[in-house]
Amino acid sequence: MSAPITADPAAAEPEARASVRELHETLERTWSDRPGLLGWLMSVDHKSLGKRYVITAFVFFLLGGIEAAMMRMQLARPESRLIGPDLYNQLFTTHGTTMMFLFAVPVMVAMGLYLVPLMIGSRDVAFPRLNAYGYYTYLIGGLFLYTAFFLNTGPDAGWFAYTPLSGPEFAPGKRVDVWAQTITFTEISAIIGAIELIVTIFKQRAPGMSLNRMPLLVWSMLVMAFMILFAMPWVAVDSQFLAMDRLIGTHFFNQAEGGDALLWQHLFWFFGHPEVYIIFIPALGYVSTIIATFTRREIFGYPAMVLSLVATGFLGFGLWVHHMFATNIPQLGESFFTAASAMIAIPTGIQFFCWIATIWGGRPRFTTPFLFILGFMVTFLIGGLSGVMVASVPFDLQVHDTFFIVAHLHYVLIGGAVFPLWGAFYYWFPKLTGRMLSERLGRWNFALFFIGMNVTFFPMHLLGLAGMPRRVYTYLAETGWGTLNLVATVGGVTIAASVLVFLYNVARSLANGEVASSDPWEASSTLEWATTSPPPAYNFAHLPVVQGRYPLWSRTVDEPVVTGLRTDQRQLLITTLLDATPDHRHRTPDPTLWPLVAAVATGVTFIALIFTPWALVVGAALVAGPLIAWGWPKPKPGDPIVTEGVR
Amino acid sequence: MPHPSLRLALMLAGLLLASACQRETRRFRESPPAATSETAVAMSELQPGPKARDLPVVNPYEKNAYAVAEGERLFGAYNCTGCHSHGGGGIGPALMDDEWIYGSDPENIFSTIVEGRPNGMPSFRGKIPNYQVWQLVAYVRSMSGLLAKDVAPARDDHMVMAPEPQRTQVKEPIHAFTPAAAEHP
Amino acid sequence: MPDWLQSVLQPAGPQAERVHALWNFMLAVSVIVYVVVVGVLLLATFRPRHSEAELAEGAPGERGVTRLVSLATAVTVLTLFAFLLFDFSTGRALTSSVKPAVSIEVTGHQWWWEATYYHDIPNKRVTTANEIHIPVGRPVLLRLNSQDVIHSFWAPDLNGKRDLIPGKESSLWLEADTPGVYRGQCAEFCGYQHAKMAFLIVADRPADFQRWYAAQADTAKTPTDSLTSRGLEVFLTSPCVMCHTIHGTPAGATLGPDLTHVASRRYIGAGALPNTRGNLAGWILDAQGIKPGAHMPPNSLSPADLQALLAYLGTLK
Amino acid sequence: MSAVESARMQGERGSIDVSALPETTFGHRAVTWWGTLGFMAAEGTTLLICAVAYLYVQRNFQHWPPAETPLPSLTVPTVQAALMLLSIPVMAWTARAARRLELGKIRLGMVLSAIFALGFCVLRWFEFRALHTRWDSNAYGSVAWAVVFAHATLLVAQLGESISIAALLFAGPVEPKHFADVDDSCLYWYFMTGSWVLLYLLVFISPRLMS
Repeated sequence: MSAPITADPAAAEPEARASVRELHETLERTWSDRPGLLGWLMSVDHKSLGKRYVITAFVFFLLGGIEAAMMRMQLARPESRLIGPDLYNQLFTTHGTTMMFLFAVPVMVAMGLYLVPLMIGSRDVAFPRLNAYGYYTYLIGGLFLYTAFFLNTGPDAGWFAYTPLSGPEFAPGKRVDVWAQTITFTEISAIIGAIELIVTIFKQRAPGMSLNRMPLLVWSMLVMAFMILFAMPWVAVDSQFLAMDRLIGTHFFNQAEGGDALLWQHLFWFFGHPEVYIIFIPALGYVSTIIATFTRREIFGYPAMVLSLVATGFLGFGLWVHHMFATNIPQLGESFFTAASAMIAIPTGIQFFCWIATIWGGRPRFTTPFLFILGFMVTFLIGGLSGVMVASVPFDLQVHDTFFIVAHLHYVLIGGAVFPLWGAFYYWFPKLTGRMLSERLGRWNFALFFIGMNVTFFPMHLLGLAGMPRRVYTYLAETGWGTLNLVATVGGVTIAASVLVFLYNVARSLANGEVASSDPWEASSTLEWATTSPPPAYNFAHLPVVQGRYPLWSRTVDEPVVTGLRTDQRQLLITTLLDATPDHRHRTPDPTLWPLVAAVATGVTFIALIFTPWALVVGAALVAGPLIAWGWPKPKPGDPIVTEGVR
Repeated sequence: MPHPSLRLALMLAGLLLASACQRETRRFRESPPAATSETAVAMSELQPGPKARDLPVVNPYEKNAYAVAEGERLFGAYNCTGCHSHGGGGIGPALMDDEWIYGSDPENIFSTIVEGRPNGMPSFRGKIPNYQVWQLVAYVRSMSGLLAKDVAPARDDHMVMAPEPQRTQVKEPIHAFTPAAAEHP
Repeated sequence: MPDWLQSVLQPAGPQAERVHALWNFMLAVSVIVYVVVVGVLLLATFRPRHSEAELAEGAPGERGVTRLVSLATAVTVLTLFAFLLFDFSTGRALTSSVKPAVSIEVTGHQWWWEATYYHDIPNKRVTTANEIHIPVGRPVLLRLNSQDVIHSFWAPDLNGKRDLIPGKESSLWLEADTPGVYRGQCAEFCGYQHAKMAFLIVADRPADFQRWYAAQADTAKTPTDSLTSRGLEVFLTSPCVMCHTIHGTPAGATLGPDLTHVASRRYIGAGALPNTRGNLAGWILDAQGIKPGAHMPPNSLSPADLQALLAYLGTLK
Repeated sequence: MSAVESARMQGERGSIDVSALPETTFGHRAVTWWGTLGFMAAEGTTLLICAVAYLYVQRNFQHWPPAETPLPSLTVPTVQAALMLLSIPVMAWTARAARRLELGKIRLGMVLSAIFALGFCVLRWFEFRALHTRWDSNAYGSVAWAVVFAHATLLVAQLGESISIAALLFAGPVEPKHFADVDDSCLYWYFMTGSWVLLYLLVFISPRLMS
């Protein structure tokens, strides 16, 4: 399409060129991290943090995958003695916890934290230091879970940790406490990420990017952020109740003293169901972005798409009881939640139809990202349909807590989130690294993953109908479940192979992959493709001005840009909420070590809380110090200082 | 020769591993702890050869949360609560205080359970497998705060009868005084 | 499709049959929806468009597409509505309020099932474990409780599942059309042996059921020969007596399954092993090797004692 | 887009010059204000959940509070609530001063807020005693403590913030943005006090209406 907005030194006249180069150097000096390890630890740049976030999440994805593989090995044969019940329970609990709390949500938030500022034409997120704190908290939480796991203290009550099985009487030791605190870590980081995204999207969009011109991905990130903000606290409080029951003898879930085991389930699923949409909605954003690029068409029905996202966000909060149909709840309640669960299929359906219409009208290019999107539509649809089935109470009472549900949820989460995510990896990898991934290996990756996924999980539908419950470490030969389980295990091996292909592809590309231009896909429509790959520390030399929903498509030759931001200090342009007109300039903080220190202090506190309640008192003091240091101003010469009697 | 800080890290890791594993292992297939003859305490002062104190018996379960929890379950299951209530005592003496008629050492409690004691405490010889007796011993000692807090059980899912062992104050165990000493104070 | 040990797809009772019909309906509709949507998707993706002309001519105008998308949405809504109607009618049909022919109290334990048949005459009351007999063709009401953690009672051939939540009694209707043995197992994760917490529902003809009930209500027969009486002594002097009941003997503990008529049952260890002499011996000596984590301790019995015990237990028909 | 147009007028050709725009703003214009709002949303949800748990557990009791537990006493909590309502105008005054960039006044204001917050924390200690039950005596005790404790964390956080901002205003180099911080701190203050009034009605008044 047209040249990148970043003023290109080669372009202008000599003196202009000199001034441009000078501009780049000043901005570089102002925005880049300090050199060395310390500089790396001090970084508050949304790109370097975002990259670490994505990589960390992906590593946890691999760990969760290894646990899954071990479970598949155990279940491949009836009466297998490979893994005993004790380890198996730890495996499936850690697998679920990892995939939901350490991979799925964080990776979506991470992609948002990396992409959103670029897509809306800003230079960083709203609170860079908080962003660093959020990342380190998440990292410590994940390391904590796995350290515990390798110390044979892996949680073993299921990722849903139903009381009383997870309570003090039936779960001795510290395993469940480890789970509860891991949740707390990840909740904190997720909520921080959500606030970052909301404020960044509300206040930092490039001039002209009014709400009705926001890219669909940014919309989906916004909806996800709001869902996190209002859903995550539920499980955070719930897990703290559990921790208190176990540590200081409270009775939240002790029936004998007036507590209630169902209170746990209500609080957990009031988070747990929105969780699914928190994972799914950003994926919808990737799909829209990738389809637009590779069909060279604007996504059909922008208003319908946005409204569907928002509707999904709201409906997501109205379904939690359909996880509890087996627990004697009143008929009326059941009917309501059945209807709600069925209704949520409508907005998703609308988006499907809009995508199909878009593809119809365009000329698709079958790149790896696009293949993964097709894979998404073909597999996710199965999960969606089985989802409508289990919304029915009588049918759910048959398949609830069976392998049918295992199949359903993996079709929804892998089909609905991992396929688009993988497409997104291939699509934005050049932007993150400046190098292309191999298309040939990409096709292998896709083919193996697509086949493996379906071979693994489709038989599980039948296993569930054939009476195989979830979370069993083995089964009798005469149940007749052996063959299908073996097939599923073979599929699991195929998935593993595809993951290896991906890892090899990444390594190969980083070593000597083809160098990516600023817009390697030619015809990308969003602003991140208007700057170099990888983007400079300051994202854009001149902040762009937006004149349409697909800014790079509607760009004119004398595209206006933003000037007048200070280049010698980190300054962001803040615009108005609705139509993004320039409002003021915001000084954003420099790199610092304090968020990391504060995160470590937080970590120490939470871990100590497993052993003694007094850790709360000590920890509060411990965390306060770094927080104050973090906020304490260190003005540079020339910064305005207020003195007595200022007006 | 690894870097000192590395060595320190390794040592710490090892320490953690040891403690955590002792606390968290679930050993389902139990062989009774070694060196624990059913009568760990001699009934007579006399012994052949020179007089020697018999070695204190180590109860491996006292560092294992699962085993102590099992002890708690069995304490209810075998109806110890019938006489001792939930440690508060009733027909039988209280177990959550620091008064020990027959001593607070593991082997004393073991033989109390296996052999029984005069005035009411029945003998469970042959009725309770040795390893379960040792689990009971660990739990009984936890009730008077003689076990580490991170191993001792927390509250159970019943009405509150007594503060859970996890939060009982640790008291100096009073050691066994022999029947002989008891007769001539 | 193989003949499963337990399956939603081979209903043997009115409740399961209704759900099976619902499933068939939903499956059919879903397959149609899937084929249509994916078909259109593939067509949209691979339709020939070599020239701009073809590209343009194949693509309906803005308004045309809008109309199509709205139409598709409307169809979606209608389909969902059909789902809901069928679902609600099924749900209503399942909530019957007839008087139960038999009412059984089922208690979940880690990791076995206790079933108690109440009777107006106290000593006609029957307690058994892991094998529930019901009269065929009669509505049976199960009253479900749990002693420890949450379990879930599920016999797929007969009806959906219902959670057993400690302190909250729930209930479940069952009815079997044909005599036979229907397997079920715990469906809510409940700890180490969740996998081996199965039960059998045996649907007898009313006459057979009465006969079975009478036999179960009886106390254990007193040992006749020296071997079996020795077996009883072994039982009473070993850890067995601490957990198990045998009516008609001093053994009256209720931690483990009631063994008064253990020999009449098809399985031991909650569906873990067929009830043969050899399996029973293995179970008594080393239950942990078969169900790690279960509450049955290993027992070190002398061969003679073991044989005597097995002989005695064998008489408890 | 009018603002863009006008901005373009003053700027060089084909660009928007923003150098004239202010660097410090208040209220919904400032990002920090939105950040504060975000945390208020998350913490507000947390308080809501504790309240939900309180009401949910209630259904398991015939008597509320349970038979042998006395009603929570009213004196301290009422004083607390009154004091909080009293503090609101003070903080409103501080916020106005902050928006007028009056350093002297906001110094006074933040000192007052620190004193208030300290008082709240002390009173909170006695409020726990006023519940006349322990967190581990039964579910009623647990939820009652949970609600009061959850809100106590807000008090402690605010205390820390008030003290450090006050310290900054006296000791540290004061930058214009700190006026906005004071303004946000006041916003948080309204949330903190307002939410307590509701929780006070729930924990200390509603049991009376029930029994």
